This record gives sequence, structure tokens and C-alpha cells, in this order.
Amino acid sequence: MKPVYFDHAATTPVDPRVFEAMTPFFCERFGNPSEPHRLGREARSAVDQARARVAALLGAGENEIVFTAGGTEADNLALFGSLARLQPGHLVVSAVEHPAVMEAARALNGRGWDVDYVPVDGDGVVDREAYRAAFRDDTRLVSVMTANNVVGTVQPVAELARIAHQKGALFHTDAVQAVGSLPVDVDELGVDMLSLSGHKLHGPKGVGALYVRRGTRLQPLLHGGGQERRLRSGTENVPGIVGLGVAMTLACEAMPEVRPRLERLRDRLVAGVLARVPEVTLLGHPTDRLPGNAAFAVRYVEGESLLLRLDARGFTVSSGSACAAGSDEPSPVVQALGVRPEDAHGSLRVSLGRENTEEEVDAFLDALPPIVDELRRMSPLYAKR
Amino acid sequence: MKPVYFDHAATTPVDPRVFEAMTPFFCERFGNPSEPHRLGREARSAVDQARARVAALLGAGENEIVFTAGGTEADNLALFGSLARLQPGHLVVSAVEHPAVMEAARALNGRGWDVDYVPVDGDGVVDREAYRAAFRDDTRLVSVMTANNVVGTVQPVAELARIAHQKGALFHTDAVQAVGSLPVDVDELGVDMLSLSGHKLHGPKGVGALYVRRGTRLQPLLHGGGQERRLRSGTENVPGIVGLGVAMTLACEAMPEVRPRLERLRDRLVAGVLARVPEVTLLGHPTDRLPGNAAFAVRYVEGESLLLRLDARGFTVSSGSACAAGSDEPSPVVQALGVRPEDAHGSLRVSLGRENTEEEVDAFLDALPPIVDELRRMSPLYAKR
Amino acid sequence: MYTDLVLDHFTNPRNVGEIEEADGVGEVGNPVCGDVTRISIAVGEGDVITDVKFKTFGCGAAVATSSMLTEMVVGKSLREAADVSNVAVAEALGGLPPKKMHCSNLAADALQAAIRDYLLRSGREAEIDEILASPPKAPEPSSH
Amino acid sequence: MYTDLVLDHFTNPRNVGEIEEADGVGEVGNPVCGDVTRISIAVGEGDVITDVKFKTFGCGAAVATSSMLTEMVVGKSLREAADVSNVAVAEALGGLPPKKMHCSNLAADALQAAIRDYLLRSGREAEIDEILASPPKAPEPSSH
Ligand SMILES: Cc1ncc(COP(=O)(O)O)c(C=O)c1O
Ligand SMILES: Cc1ncc(COP(=O)(O)O)c(C=O)c1O
Repeated sequence: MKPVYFDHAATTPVDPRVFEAMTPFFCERFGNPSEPHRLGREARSAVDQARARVAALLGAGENEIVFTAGGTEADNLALFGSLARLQPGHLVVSAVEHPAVMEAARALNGRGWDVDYVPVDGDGVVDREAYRAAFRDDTRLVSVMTANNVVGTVQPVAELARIAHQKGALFHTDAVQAVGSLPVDVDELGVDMLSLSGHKLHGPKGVGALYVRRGTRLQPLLHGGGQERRLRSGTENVPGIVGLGVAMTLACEAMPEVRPRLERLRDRLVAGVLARVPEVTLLGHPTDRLPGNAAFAVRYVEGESLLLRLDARGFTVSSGSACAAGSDEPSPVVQALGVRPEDAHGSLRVSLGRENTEEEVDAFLDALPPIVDELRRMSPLYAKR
Repeated sequence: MKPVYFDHAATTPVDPRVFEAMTPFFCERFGNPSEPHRLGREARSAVDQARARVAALLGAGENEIVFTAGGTEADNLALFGSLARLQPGHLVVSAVEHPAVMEAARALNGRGWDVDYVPVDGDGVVDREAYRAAFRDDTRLVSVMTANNVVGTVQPVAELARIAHQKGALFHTDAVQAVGSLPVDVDELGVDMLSLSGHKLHGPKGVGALYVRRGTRLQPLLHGGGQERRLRSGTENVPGIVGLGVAMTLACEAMPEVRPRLERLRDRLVAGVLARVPEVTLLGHPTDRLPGNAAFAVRYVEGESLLLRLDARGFTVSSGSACAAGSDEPSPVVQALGVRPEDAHGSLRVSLGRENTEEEVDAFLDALPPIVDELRRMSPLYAKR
Repeated sequence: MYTDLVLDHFTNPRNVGEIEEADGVGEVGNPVCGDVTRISIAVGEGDVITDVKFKTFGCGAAVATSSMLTEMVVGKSLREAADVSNVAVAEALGGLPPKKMHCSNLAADALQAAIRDYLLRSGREAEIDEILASPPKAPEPSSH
Repeated sequence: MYTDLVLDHFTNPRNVGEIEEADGVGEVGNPVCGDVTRISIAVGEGDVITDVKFKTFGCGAAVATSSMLTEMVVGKSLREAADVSNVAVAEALGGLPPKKMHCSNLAADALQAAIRDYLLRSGREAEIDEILASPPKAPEPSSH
């Protein structure tokens, strides 16, 4: 069998139609959008068209979209950009944010901002009481992700944003995992800022966008030629932006068909794993979760070992979130759900995408139990349990 | 004749060999380099290979290279990143820096840093006396570009860096226009940081790099997953980084042949323009300039008009630097050379690239005089001169 | 950026030049700012503009708006011509990029300066305010 | 990331298991930190290690270093085996990613704990310091 890719939460292959749409902008229609000549105007209108697409798919206006070099930059721009002008005050984030928000919050903390990390319940949903209680008079910004990258839990963003606004704070959501998988409308959510990233939705790496609601004042992170309405300088990544526009369009068009199909595949996978492997727990909310996300804690097994063995057998999965540093720490997200650190080390994330099939899921369900078994037999913890 | 592209200082077409090298990383070898599985390792090693290439071509070590989303981000990372930890002090930049350095310096000024803008002489070369005189006890950083994007003048960076180090300041150079066109070696230049960008050397847009000399302490601009040795978080733009590595290799390999050829073409073009069009001045240094850059002030003519007319006749040129905002201001770089504002409005930048030919230059020399003539006849200033 | 109509007016500008023995001439703008427009008019029976020509030093938008304005006002009375605003010219061109709107201010301003010049030359100072009343923006000081 | 040799030792680990009636057993690491290694040894004539087995809960590097270590020390005297450092094991594997170096500390430490256990069991406390002298790093507290 050819390798089975089950790591769509880490990144996705570029859809061939997206690649095709990008292709002319590398070698032929390569103009700099800031130049007034024909080649430049052609590039400018390609960027504008992508902007119109992204805006429409989010229910936003065209000049509410700022293209960035990815989800991380969008998150950083949201946090640093909206707070830059202000005297240090108070910032609220959830305990399960992606490092792009978490580390930005920590850096703000180093600049004098107080940060509260609102806990989540055992399913990974933000604790409403703790959330309400976190607000202070000087709470300026809240950032809670739309859906979690490790355990897939979807947050009640609309409700959380409403509360933040009642308290006079801005609301940002990292929707990097949600856009393209779930319907996302900025007005339904009622958010002031929203981050998304191309490579999570079968678009290219190195491009993303921040939605910024009209009237929200932002300082740029990158200063220079004044591109993106001065909010993000630098020659536009034209092929990347074109790719993002097409990828989002394709993902949203396919959603009515893909979403229920992925949910069925995911539920089959979850049920199969729980039935066939003892001492495994599903992580994240049982139903309010990303269509393709199945996350588990597998006791007595270390996650990277499990991942590498599955990889050797042709199944590409993750043991949590992909980030370059400190990956030997048990996932802080999994620990935030109340899982013990020794069990959090055994986290396994299977994230399905639109090209996956039932056969692949069934093959995985056959492959997993003997691998877990083998690793457990090798584990000094298992004998002692 | 097919359109002639003479705007390589604004951006360049991706070399087909570069595009070919990037291609597999979109749809097939699309792994996230932070994942330990095979697809992830494959992506990681592609990024590492590109890093090794870029490092070797600059005479740098592999872990002195930080990949960014372009030249603007590299410049911003250099300025903000190296000064972030410090108490506000004094910063020195040249008067002809690209907006990516200029606006970053202005933003630092807003945060309490004193900034001195060292003037240049009529050829665009930093005034040595003013430069030496600018230093203060609390001068922490100097940023002077390797070669200017508008008028092409090459700065005596090695000498300027030596002086900065004697005075105890760090030295950054924006080498975005130089890398790929001129030999650039970080040790010969003696710089602490150096910026470059892919799309100026027949590589892709949206990717660049900052060289950071071992021991130079930097704070990140983008916080998150800790990629690029924690200096630049965000999932790596793998195809872009691969493209940058290949593009730099090709440009540097071709340099011994391309550079003298471009210089001959450029000199032919300069001589032709000066001979055939009255009241035109060459801008920038007559010999110490980028091989492909020919920049002029054309009196009684407004630059955008000239550009658009040339464009309509199939010649893609620029009227100065390409940036999204304020482009109706006469170029501050041209004014810094002492050109009067009314003449600075008539700036014309012809930037040649490796695919240009003598026939194209000659065709341009035929096309230009009647267009200038026509515009001058339309100009109310010309009659009054 | 520019609409096709802007590019057309820029590439093939209408009514370029200077009317010899013009009845009125107006020039606005500043070379230091990068745009100057000069408009000359011939005025016939019933205050009708029988000819109009322009010269412009400026960007594509400045040239195109000058050209478009001349087309819009020839055959109109001074009163009607003075009513043609900068905004109307920009609209007739199908819009201009936001950062180019300021360049489009030149053409109508230069025409108004030319009309004022005509009225002054023909001893009709008294009518200036009435004829130039409608446009919201007062013309800039002119010289010729 | 991992070298081919690391991946080979990870995928086909040598000497996995537990020696029944082992002469010495050592276990180091902590499940909370994500890695635990347990090594059991059989010691024969002339203090030679005749058999060695490991069990590891840990990442790819932890498993591979355990496996490599067992291959490196079988047939060696206790003194020689105690000389095999964590660094030597990592080198034998063709290197480890920098962030994985700490995982490679487990295997040699567990072996030293097993040797210490053997010496204690056989009433040779007096020799512990001499035999375990060479490695710069003292073994972590062990339990079995
Ligand atoms: C929830 C979430 N936020 C942010 C990011 C960062 O996006 P990018 O990799 O495009 O920088 C990711 C993925 O890496 C993510 O899953
Ligand atoms: C000298 C110089 N510095 C910086 C930049 C910015 O690079 P980028 O467009 O990749 O952000 C450019 C070109 O735009 C440049 O010419």
C-alpha cells in the first residue's frame, strides 16, 4: 500500500488545482504589484482577486484582509499589533492556544502585560466561569482559538467574543485549524481579528491572512514599503497569495461533501481504536471537534516512538503538535485537559484529510494494535502497571 | 518584439530551474519539517540543504542563517531583533536606505531611539566624515545597505563596518540588491548581520534570509513554534526556501559570466541615453554601481508618465523604487543625492537582468527619445525653461 | 490600479497643447510636488467654450484627468464647465486609485483658473463669484 | 533529524527484554519526563558481561541508544562497559539531533546502575568507586 497521510493538522499537500493556479506567477506573470506597469498591474489584480475571495468566504470586506507569511505571523500581528499603542494592561488567552499565540502572549508579558491563561475542561472547552472571572477593567484583548490543533476541540467563540465585547475587550481567534474545515463567518463569530494559514487547507506554506474588522486599529510588525495598507510591508508573495485564494475557495466549496465524510471516517477510526487497543482514551470533545481530528492518549507508550513505528509501516501521523523546539515535553494542551504527564507522553494525533479513504482507516486499525503491543512489551512501565 | 523586461531591481522572474527544484515540495514532498516522520525529515533535510547553500555562498556558517519571508522581514528582524533587549540609545542609518530599514528606524525612533541619517555625496556614497561624526557613546547599531535599489550605488561596507566596530556598534547591511549580482562574503565585509531576498535574484517572492554572526544576540519578531533556532517561528516555507537556495547557487555560479556582460550592456545603455536625450543626468556612482542598474533624472518629465509610455511600447522599467505607498513623492533617495525635487520627479530606473540582450538595449535607445520628446511637448514646464 | 479608460486617455491624450491667442489661461500645481497643469480656452458666443487645450507635467492620472476634462467641457457654457468637478472627472474615467485622487484635483482647478482669467481679462470680475460659485473647492492661486 | 543507524536501531532494537534471574538491574529516568530505561545484566567469569537486555519507555533516540549500548557492552568486562559513555553511544549511532542528546543519557546511566546493583548484591561495595570511576557523570539514583 502506498503511504497513508494522516497528519493534515500539521500540514497538507497543495491541491494540484491550487498549484496550477499559482504556476504562471513564478516565471511569467512575475511582476511586482507595486509597479504601475502592465506586469505590475497584472500581479496587483491577482492579489486583489485573492483578497476578494478570502474576504467573501469569511463574510468580510476586502479591506479587512491583511495577507501575511502564515498563521504564526497573523497571530503575532493580531496580538502585538493591536496592543502596541496601548499602555500595558491585561490580556486573556486560553490554556490551549497554539505556541504562536502562547509565545506572543509570553513576550507581551515580558513587556509588562499581565496574562491570564483560562483553563479548559476535560474535553478541552474553555471553562466559562473561569473565563468570565478572568476579565479585569484593563483587559484589552482576548485570544481564544476557533479549534484546537492537537485535540480538535471547537470553542464556543461567538459566545466568548460576546462576553469579551461586553467587557470592552477586543477578541481575536486563531482559526488556522478551522478555516477550510468548518464554516467560518466573522460576523457570526463576532470577532475583531481572525488568523488563517494556507498550508492547513491544501494551499501553500508561507502564506496566511489576518482578518481585521474595520475600525480596529493595528500597528504593523513589518515596516517598509507600505504594502497591505501599511499593515504588512514587503513585496507580496503573489503566487502564494493566489494559491491561498484558490485553496480556500476549493476547501469551502467542497466542505458540504467533505465534512460529513470526514466525520464518518473519523468516528470509524475512533471507535476502532478504542475497541481494539486497551488503555487508550480519546482526547478532546467527543462531538464538538474538527471533522478530521482523532486524538488519543495511549498509556505506557511514548508518542514519538509510536509515530516512528507507524511511519515505518506507512502511516504518517503525529504525536501532538509539530513545533521545532521542546517537542520532548508532553503536550501542554493534553496536560491542560487534565491528563497526567506520563500519559500525555503517549499522545497520538490522527488527522484526516479530504483525500483519505475508508480502506486507509481500516488498514490503520489493523496496523495499530500490534505496534502498541510491541512498544508496551518494550516498556518498563507496562510490566509494573 | 516581445515585451522587454528592464525592472530587475523591482523583482525578477523565477528561473525555470528554480521553479523545477521547488515543484516537488508543493504536492508531493510537502511534509512539515518539524515532524519526525519520513515526510517531515525529507522536508527538514531540504531546508537544511538550502541553508547550507546560502551559508556557503556568503562564507557563513549554517547556523548563522535565519530564513524569513523576504528582505523586509530580514531588515526588520535585524533592527528590532538586535535592539529589543537594550535600553533605547542611538542608531545610525544612511540617508538612502530602503523603506524596510528606514521605516523600521522610524518606528524605533518612536520607541525612544535616536536615529541619525548619514548623508551621501552626489554619487550616492555615504559621506565618510559625516559617518564618523555620527557616532555617539551609545550608538548600538549601524545599518548601511550594500547597494542601493534606486540608483545602484555600492557602498564601502567593509570600511564602514570596521569603523562601526571600532566604535563598539553592531553593523547590519541590507544586501538585497547586491546578493546574486556582486560577490558578497560576510567576513570580507565584516558585517554582523546581512539581509537578502529571493525574488531579486530569480528566486521566489516571499522568502529571504538574515545572516546573523555567531554570538550576535537577537530577539525574534515572530514568536511561536520555535523554528529557525527560535529566531523566526512559523512553519517553514519549504518550496520557497528550496527555491532561494537554488536561485542563489545559480546566480553566484553565473556571476563571472553575467556580471561583465551586464556591465557592458548597462554602459552601452547609459552612453546611449546620455547621447540621445538632452537634459538627462545619470544618477548614482558612474562605476561603483550594480552591474544592471542604470538610473537617470530626465528633466521636465514626470517619472510615472515616462514609465507608462515606455510600458505601452513594450519596455518595462521603473520610475524609482517600487513601494505601495507615497509613490507620488519624488524618490527620497534621488533627493538625497542633491537632485532638485522637480527633477527627482523625472527619475527613470532601467535595471537589466541576465536574460537581457544588446538588441533589447538598442531597441530601448530607439524608443526612448521620441517618448521623452512627446512628454516634454506636453509639459508646461518645458516651454518655460 | 488604473482603469482601461484612464490608460487610454493617458496613452492617447485628447486636446494636448496650447491655444495661441487664448481667451483664458490657467495653471495650477507645483513642479516640486510633481504635477502642474495648464489649460487654455477659447470662448465664443453665449460664453460657450469653443476650444480647450492642456499641458500637464504629472503622473498618469494627472494626464488622463486633464484629457478627460477637456473632452467633457468643450461646447459647454462657462457656467456649465465650471460645474464639472474633479470628482466628476474621476468618475467619468471609471475611478482612480485612492492614492491618485489628489492628482485628479489639478484639471478642474486649472480650468477654473482659466475661466477666472478670461473673466478678469474681459472686465467681468463681478461675475466671477457667480460663475465659479458651484464647485465646493475654491481654485488655487493661478499664474500664467 | 535521525540518522539511518538510529532509525535502524529504533525499528529493530537489539536485546529487548529482561533477563530472568539477572545478576544486576538498573533503572533510570522518570515517566513524567517521558523516558525510563531499565537494563538487566548477566555477569560471568572475569567480570565479563555475558548478556544484557533493556526495556525503554521513551522517544526514538532513547530506544536507539539503549539498543546500541547493549550491542556495545556485551562481552566487555564491567570495567570496560562502565567506560562506555553516553557520548560514545551517540557517536556510535552517527550522532543525535541536539535536542535529543538528553535522551541519550539514559542508556549508559541505566547500565551503570545495573553494574552498581550487581556489585552491591555480590558484596563488592568497596569496588564501586573504582569500577564506575571513569565516566565523568555520576549515575542517577536507581531503583529496581
Ligand atoms: C492553531 C494553529 N495556529 C497557528 C499555526 C501556525 O501557522 P503557520 O504554520 O502557518 O505559521 C498553526 C499551525 O502550525 C496552528 O495549527
Ligand atoms: C534594498 C532593498 N531592501 C529590501 C527590500 C525588500 O525586500 P522584500 O521585497 O523581499 O521584502 C528590497 C526590495 O523590495 C530592496 O531593494
